[in-house]
Amino acid sequence: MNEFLQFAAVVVGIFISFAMYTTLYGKPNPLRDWAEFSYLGAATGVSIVISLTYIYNTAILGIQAGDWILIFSIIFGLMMLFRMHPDYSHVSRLPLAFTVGTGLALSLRTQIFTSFIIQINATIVKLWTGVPLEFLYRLTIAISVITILTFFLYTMELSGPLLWTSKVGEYLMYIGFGGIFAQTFMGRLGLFVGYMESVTTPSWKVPYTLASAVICFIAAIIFDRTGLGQKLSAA
Amino acid sequence: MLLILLFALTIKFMGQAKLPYIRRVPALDAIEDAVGRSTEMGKPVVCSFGIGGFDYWTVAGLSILGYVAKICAETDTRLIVPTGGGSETYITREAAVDLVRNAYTAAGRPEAFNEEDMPFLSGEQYAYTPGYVGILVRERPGATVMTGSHYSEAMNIAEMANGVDSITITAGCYTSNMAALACASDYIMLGEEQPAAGAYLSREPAQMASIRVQDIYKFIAIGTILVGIVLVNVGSDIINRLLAT
Amino acid sequence: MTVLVVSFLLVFVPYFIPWGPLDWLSGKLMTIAAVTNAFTIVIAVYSQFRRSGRFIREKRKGWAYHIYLLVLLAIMTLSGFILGQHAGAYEWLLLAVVTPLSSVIYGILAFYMASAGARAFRARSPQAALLLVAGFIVLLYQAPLTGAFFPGIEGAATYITNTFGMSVSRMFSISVSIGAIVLGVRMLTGREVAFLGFTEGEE
Amino acid sequence: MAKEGGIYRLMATYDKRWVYVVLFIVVLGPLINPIGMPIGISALTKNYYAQLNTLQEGDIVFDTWNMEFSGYMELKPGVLATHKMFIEKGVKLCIAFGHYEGVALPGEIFKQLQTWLDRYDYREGEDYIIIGYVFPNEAAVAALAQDFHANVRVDWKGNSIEGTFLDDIQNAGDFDMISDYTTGLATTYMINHMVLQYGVPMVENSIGVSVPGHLANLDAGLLTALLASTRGGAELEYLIGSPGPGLKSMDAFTLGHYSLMIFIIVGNIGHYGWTRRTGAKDRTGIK
Repeated sequence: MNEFLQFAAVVVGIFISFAMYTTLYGKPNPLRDWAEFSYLGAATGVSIVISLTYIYNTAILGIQAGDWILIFSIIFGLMMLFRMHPDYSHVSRLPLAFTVGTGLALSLRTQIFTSFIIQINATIVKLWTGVPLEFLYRLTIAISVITILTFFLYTMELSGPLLWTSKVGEYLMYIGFGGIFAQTFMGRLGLFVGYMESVTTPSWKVPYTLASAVICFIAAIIFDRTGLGQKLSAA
Repeated sequence: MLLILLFALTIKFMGQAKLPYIRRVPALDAIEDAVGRSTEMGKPVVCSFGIGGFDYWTVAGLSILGYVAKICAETDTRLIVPTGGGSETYITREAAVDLVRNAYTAAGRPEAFNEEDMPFLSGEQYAYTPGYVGILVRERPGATVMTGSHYSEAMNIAEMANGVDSITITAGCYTSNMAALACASDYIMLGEEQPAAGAYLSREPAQMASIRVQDIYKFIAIGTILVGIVLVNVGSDIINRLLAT
Repeated sequence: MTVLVVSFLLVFVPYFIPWGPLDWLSGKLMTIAAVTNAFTIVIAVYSQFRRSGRFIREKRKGWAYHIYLLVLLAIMTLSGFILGQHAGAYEWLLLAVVTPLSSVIYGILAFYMASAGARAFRARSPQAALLLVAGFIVLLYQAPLTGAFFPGIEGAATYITNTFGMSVSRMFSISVSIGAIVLGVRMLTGREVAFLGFTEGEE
Repeated sequence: MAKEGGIYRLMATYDKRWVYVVLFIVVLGPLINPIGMPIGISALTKNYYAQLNTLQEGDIVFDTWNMEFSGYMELKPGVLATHKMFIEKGVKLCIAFGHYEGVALPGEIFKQLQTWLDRYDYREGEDYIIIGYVFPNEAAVAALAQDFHANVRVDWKGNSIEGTFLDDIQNAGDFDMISDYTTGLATTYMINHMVLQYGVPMVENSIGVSVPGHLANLDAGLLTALLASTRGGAELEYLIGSPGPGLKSMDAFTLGHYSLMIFIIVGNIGHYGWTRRTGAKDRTGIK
């Protein structure tokens, strides 16, 4: 790809990004919809190409390499397509059942170990290891997990000790949420900062970035004030 | 071994599926009020059931969608159901369409059902998200009920819904999401609350039974942890070894 | 239905009974399933086309956007196949449209989190107060500058995240897996088949 | 602000779009002209650094880029710093994508690493092989873990992978380490089908959102190390003594956090000054 095209890609990318940021203004406007539809079109195109390439690399090449059994994958896949026609949609049930079955098996056969047993197992630890801080940690975890679990019991009236533990659980859960919210915010901020970092380095991008930001911001306001946004937006 | 045991137990419990008592989740009342509000204001209701395949959350989300559809059909409120967002959603979509259509038929107004209001916003999560947000911005719904397995797009939707002053009722399906959604939305169904609500609404034996079974397992889990901790601290790691097998 | 159960067992059992041929078979089945899934994209695209088509035919508001959409889609696909994925319009659009926008849509969450937090972190009830305090400490710790001045904050913050925070996520992963197991059994015992489109209910 | 309630009311009920404006400014500002505030190093990152140091020359690492381009924006510092360590140690990398946008990544990443590639003469095909987008769904991950070569025949450009260091790989168990950079795509599947089944040590490079979940995994021993978000990346850059995008964006990071905290404080003042007195209702799920 030659210099100019790359440059163009960068600039368009920056502009379309800020067009998308005008979503934050919370009013319909064509810039945003343009960005939305561009993404919809392009992204769908990508996933078509990717899926078919995957089919080719895995199945077709596989069959050529003598993995005859893979022929089924093609057959099932084609049967899948019958969904599109209401009268023949029943044809797709076989592959559907097949994929659901395998998927189920895959998730179940490990689900139990990763999430359920291992997590429980990790909670069962020697509380007192001689290190006070360690003790604090482990004790808190044990208590929290148990109490919070009781908060999520549904088929019985919460009363007596259960009521008490579930209340405690609820409070502990909110402490947890506080922490988790903060971590999540860090993550999201990280994404945003990271992206902004990439549109401000190398420094020649800066003017384009600032320009697009200003243009889109003003445009959003104008579209809103003049009511043009409502008129020109999609749907 | 342990696994087989689990399965046997589950099936057994499922067998004796006498309708158990299920706690009513507060957010449910909120849903009714919210839909009622948007009916008065003559605004549409947006209700989505997630972008997952037929996982745990989606099934619950669909039950809730069915409930919302029922109210909307009865009160003649426009219901918009954005679908898509994942490679598996085209199956769930079919189910959802049937669900909503049935709801309208049951309410005796099949003509009011309009599949146009269940747009398929591509199988791409990040194409689905702006599509969804676009709907919120353009239609300015009076209520937004976001259930099922929504992932990182959930915050976009919740916060934007709040921005267009629609009552926002969400259900988180993983931890970090929930913490954020709890802040963003007017009412939230925290994790397990969602399936419970789904079961409560659908009154479907299978679902209610499974909530029951899950509670039993939670008790088992709690018990195991308690016993385990006690044992470990008197110096026997029998439980750990048992679980490790 | 039977297919479902059989394919389930074929993949599920080998995990516990390591026996050559069975392993091989389950491996192959997985690959087949993976490929079969890849086909579903066609259906997704088809329904997209149908929707846009309707818009354009009936000249509905914003139909022009849909034409644009389809054109873009066509360019993308053709170029992707003819010129390959590392050249031409495909690569250009990937760089100019897809990658930036996916970053934006993801990164825009920072704003939503901020406004939501600013709105929600108000000490209006015991729960909210706890949320506020915990959140504030962790935020304080996460600002890299703070760490340089009061290293002490790390203790408090990690205590919150590594105990309460972790218990919450652990609790959820426990209960979710329970849910998944139960749902799985429910499907296998044929209580969810209605959802899978076996509506006529033969099998 | 002549309105009844005055400043307090404003503090309680300001238009949230102001938050957005401020956030834009505090982030773009320092990026365009950096301030260079100091940072502290967390225990997590120290552990991550130690884990990577256990690798020997010639070890084969399964290097899974489970991120969209968006995720890369956040993980960038960690990704670059980690790969600098790999290249320096002469570790062999088998690179896989967890998302179709992956095809855009190598160009970007290796452009950033160019100087290091040249310095250690690190070549595609000999030292690292990119097998492309191989994780469309869980089934694919499981299949690949079970029988590598049945599922991967060519690299991302279509060249056969016969006769490379990948010949030593039969199943996931033959990797010396999995180094994952995740926005949460195939990671869970990998933990299920590679770590649990074959016991490969796995170091994780996670976006902040998934950090809580992965902390639980770390604690449960499913992961051996965790690098958290841009912050972690910056700290790693600091540890390997090669400043990069991470350290640069730390100012924006600090200010971003502080600005949110200020908004929270303002909100609370407003809450006591106005909302509580008038019994007006804040719109949030936390009652």
